[in-house]
Amino acid sequence: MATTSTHSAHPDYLQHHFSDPQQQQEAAKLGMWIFLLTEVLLFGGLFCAYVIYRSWDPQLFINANKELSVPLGALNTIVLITSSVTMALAIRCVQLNKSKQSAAYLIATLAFAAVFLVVKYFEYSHKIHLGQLPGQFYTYTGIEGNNPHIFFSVYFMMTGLHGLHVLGGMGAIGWVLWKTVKRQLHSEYYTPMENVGLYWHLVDMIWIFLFPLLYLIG
Amino acid sequence: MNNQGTFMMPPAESTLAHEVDALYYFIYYVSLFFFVLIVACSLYFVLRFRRKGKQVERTPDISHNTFLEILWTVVPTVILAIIFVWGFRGYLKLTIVPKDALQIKVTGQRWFWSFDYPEGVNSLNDMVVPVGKPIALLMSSQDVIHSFFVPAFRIKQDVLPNRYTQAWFEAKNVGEYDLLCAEFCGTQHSSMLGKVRVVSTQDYNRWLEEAVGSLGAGMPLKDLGEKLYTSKQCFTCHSLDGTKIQGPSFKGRFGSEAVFTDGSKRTVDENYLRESILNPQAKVVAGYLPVMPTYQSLLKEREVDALVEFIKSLKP
Amino acid sequence: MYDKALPQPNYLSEPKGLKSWLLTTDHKRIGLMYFAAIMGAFILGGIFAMLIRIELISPSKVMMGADAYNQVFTLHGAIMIFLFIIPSIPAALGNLILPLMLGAKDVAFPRLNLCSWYIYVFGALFAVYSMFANAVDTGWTFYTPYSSETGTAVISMALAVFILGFSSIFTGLNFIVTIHKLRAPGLTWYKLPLFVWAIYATGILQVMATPVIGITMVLLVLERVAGIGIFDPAMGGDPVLFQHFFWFYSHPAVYIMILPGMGIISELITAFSRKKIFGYKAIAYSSLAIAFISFLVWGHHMFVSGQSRFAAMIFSFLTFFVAVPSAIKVFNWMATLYKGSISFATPMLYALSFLFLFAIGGLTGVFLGALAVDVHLHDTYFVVAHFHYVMMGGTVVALLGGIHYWWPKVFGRMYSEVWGKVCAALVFIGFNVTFLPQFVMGSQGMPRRYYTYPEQYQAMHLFSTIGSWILGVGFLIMTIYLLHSVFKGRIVGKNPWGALTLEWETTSPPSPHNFEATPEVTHGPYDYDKIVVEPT
Amino acid sequence: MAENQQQHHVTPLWVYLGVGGALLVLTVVTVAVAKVDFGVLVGVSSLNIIVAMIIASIKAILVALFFMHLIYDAKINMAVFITALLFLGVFIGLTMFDTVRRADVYELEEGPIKPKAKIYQNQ
Repeated sequence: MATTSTHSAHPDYLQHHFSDPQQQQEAAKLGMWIFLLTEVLLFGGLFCAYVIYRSWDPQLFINANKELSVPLGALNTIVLITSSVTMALAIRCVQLNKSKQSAAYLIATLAFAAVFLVVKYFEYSHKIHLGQLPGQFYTYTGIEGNNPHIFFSVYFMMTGLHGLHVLGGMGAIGWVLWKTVKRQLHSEYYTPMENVGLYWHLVDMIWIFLFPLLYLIG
Repeated sequence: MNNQGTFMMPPAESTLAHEVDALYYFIYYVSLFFFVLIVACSLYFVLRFRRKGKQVERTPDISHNTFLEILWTVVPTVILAIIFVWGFRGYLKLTIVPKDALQIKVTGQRWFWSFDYPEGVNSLNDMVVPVGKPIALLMSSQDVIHSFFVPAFRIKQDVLPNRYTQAWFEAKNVGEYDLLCAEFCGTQHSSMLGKVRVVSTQDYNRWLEEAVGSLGAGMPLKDLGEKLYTSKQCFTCHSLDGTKIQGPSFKGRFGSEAVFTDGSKRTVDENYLRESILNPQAKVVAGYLPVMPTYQSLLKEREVDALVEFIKSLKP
Repeated sequence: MYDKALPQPNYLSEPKGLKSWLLTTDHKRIGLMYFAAIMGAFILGGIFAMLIRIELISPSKVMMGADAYNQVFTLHGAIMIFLFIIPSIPAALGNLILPLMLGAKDVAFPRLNLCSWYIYVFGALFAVYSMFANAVDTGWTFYTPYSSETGTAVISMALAVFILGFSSIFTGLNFIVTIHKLRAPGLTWYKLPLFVWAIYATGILQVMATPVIGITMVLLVLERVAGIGIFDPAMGGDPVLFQHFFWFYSHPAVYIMILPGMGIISELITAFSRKKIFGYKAIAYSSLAIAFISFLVWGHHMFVSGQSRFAAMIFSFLTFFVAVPSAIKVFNWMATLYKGSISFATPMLYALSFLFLFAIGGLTGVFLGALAVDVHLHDTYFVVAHFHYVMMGGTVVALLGGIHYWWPKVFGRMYSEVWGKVCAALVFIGFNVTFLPQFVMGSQGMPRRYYTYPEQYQAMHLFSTIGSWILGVGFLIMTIYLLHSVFKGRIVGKNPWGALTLEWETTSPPSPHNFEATPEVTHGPYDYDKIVVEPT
Repeated sequence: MAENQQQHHVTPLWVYLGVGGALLVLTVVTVAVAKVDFGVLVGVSSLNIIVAMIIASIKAILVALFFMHLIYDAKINMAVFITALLFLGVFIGLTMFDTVRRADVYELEEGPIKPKAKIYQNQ
């Protein structure tokens, strides 16, 4: 591959069509940010549905909100924020070539993500047991106001899609953890971990908005 | 003033129709002017500056002309602003219902229109209105979204299943005008046609009494049933001569054996006919789709009996 | 005229083998694969179009029943939009030409590029599956509550749209990063060809609008599967909210279709009148302006749908702003012709017919933007004629122009110029004969999506059907001579048209790595006043 | 394009821990604040939602700037993120123009006719 770039060493991670690693990393990061833009607008559709239905029937949202347990929601928020911190520290360590510490932080992030999903599992099973489900499956009778299932449709759509993204994030972190353990990531080349970190922080940011909107109404 | 309508537009039969036409033709002539300008200029340039001979020569360095660019940005914006204001004012007149309007409840349902008059009269697909009086339409749908569209009056309004929507018109001339459904609503979307019959005020009042009268006694059940067979649109799905349309034919139906979708059987008697009219989805004959709408609120008690009598009278 | 073999090595012949094609990360090969898939979708959609036109010859049944007709017009709409016109110029011509125009070796993320092609094929399979599993009869707009209760395969078509959305997002993302990061040295933003500006604006639209149709389709599928009732009136949902979600994507989508077409027209008009573009910055910035304003106007599809009058006023007001940049572009192209040296090769014929057809399409949009007139014209054949003039008269004609313009660069061989001109004329005449009468039918009050229609429109429908046959013949001949030229066409050199943009500085067909040495950009894309290039 | 030392910016440790702590504190604050009823501001359903949104936005900005390195990175990434939020606002805002203002002219065009459309009653 005759490339006219002056420097001799052609690092293995540099793809042929980029002229230097700096350009490749910036391109990868810009691509990731644009992907995060699509994620924001994907969740945006659900936020819009939430805002519209809440503006039509605020009282129903307040009544239905009493069914959600704020402590569990707050615990989940704290768990996700700490997982964001450990993720950021993992990136910092790999920048300083401390692969072992970085792997440890990644495992911590995975652990916190697992805790988040477990708490979600309890919340969902509690609601399924009570019959507070979206649409036709709604059999709960404790909430007055017509069509109370709308709140749970919005709730399950938002937290369900967010949960799927947490699951996807755990897969991505696992992949980056495997690359770190294999010494493929180091201070010269850590783009995959950085991008997974960006994705993870966005998932955390979406939960930061979900928590007050769903759990702390009125 | 015979009103044949122009090449582009149907006859302008409502008081606001000529305003809509005026704006339509204003935009039409402005567009025509710009279109001819663009095509003529391009044609002239293309012919005038076509490449002669094989040699390739340089072309002048004309990169921009600020005055020209400002001109063709400001002029379209101003014209469009005029069109916007005119369009919005017309829209408000089209959608704000005058106070003294005669209100008719319009219900769109899968594939026919039903009109309920304040006096309790109900007619399907055939709206009779007095001329020269504003008519307000309060509209809702029983199933999917339809759209109430009368080209001659230049009005169109979607008919939603969960909300009332409104439209209004005032007919200028006596006559019969097409009513169409403009929002796709299923198989027979294109045959969900109706008529708006504009009649003089006396005819309207006479029609009203006669319609209210027919609700009461007088007509024998079988004849009333036959009249309802057409006025309640049964003929669109059930034939009298045995052919299969959307629903089974009435010919020789009474007393025959009906096989339903779930395989159960039953002889066709008065109760089955009555139940199929008021609650069609209860027992659906095999080979047919459960698309018949319920006539629960559309038929009075006496009218149901009349229809049952009429169907009984159709020997095989 | 020298008839030597194609320059070796070129990306078509080397590396060899089907596997090298199916697993390629070369943007040119992916572009060609997209091109083949898109033309297949176009033929499929075209067949449905011909079926519709034949059925409408007479009000009564000609060859199919009402249900079949509803399915045919829905599939025509869905296939033409999601499978053909949205990916056509960005994915096919964009993949083939954009990196060459930038002087780059490849797009920023080659593997993502291949992945987006496979996602496109996967989505197309869903669409084709739903064609055979009792099709879809809701119209390409899937309006609820009809789409949430009809028995046809709405779920698989909605999933097809959801999957195709990702293919569109990844293409847009790839191109935005490529344009930002992989420009050749010396190629500043104002030296970029206008096709690149148009693809950049389209990328922004693809990336920002498509996720919303993704979530809309997910909600529609859940509505049918789990009955979540967000759009179902019986359970407190609002069908008009579905229309907001749908049109928030679908209006920017119509600009995803037309912007790349406008980019091609800028290239064609300058190359064939051999003259500097008039108002480079005006055209470049109007592409971006269209990209951003297009997100504000979707409500003009819903003027009579029970929307609040305040919203109708806001959307009508904003709609007139989105019309101005398009008008500016048309005037600038017209001004570029002034004092040029204009040749009438086939691409130029398509560019000129674009000017004619897009002018009609754009101006009839003004009718539909004015509130009072839209109440009468909404959901009639006037709208059908308007969007066919803009989509087919605009994007498809520009696509054909682009195909003919870059055909020698992509295949190294020239198509037959005579047949090219014949087909350009056939397409132009056939198109006008088909769609001009529909304006009149529409304003007379003929609604859309009608299987049977009132008697008075019968003559115009017949006239329109004859037009569609002329169009069909035009496309048939074009397929023949283009395929013939791939194997037997006259071999051409680097720059058969004498254009100045970067893609004409490499061999045709280009080598797998596009340029021997990364090109140094010294002149602007349209400096026909400074440089004269002999066509080779 | 010489192989210069890549100047990847390494954020100091105290920045991460500080931001993490701030986020946790803000979470506690937002939970506490939710219990206090701020009464109704004219036009908006209740002031609580505005306060909750302000706190959530502060937390989101902290995460975006420090954890996602927007503050050190090229400005284009920040522009992409802000465009996303801008057009999310446009989407929700313009849709609200319709849903909130439906009863402008006639009251009856506002709420649903009846909870259940007729077609579902007899199923």
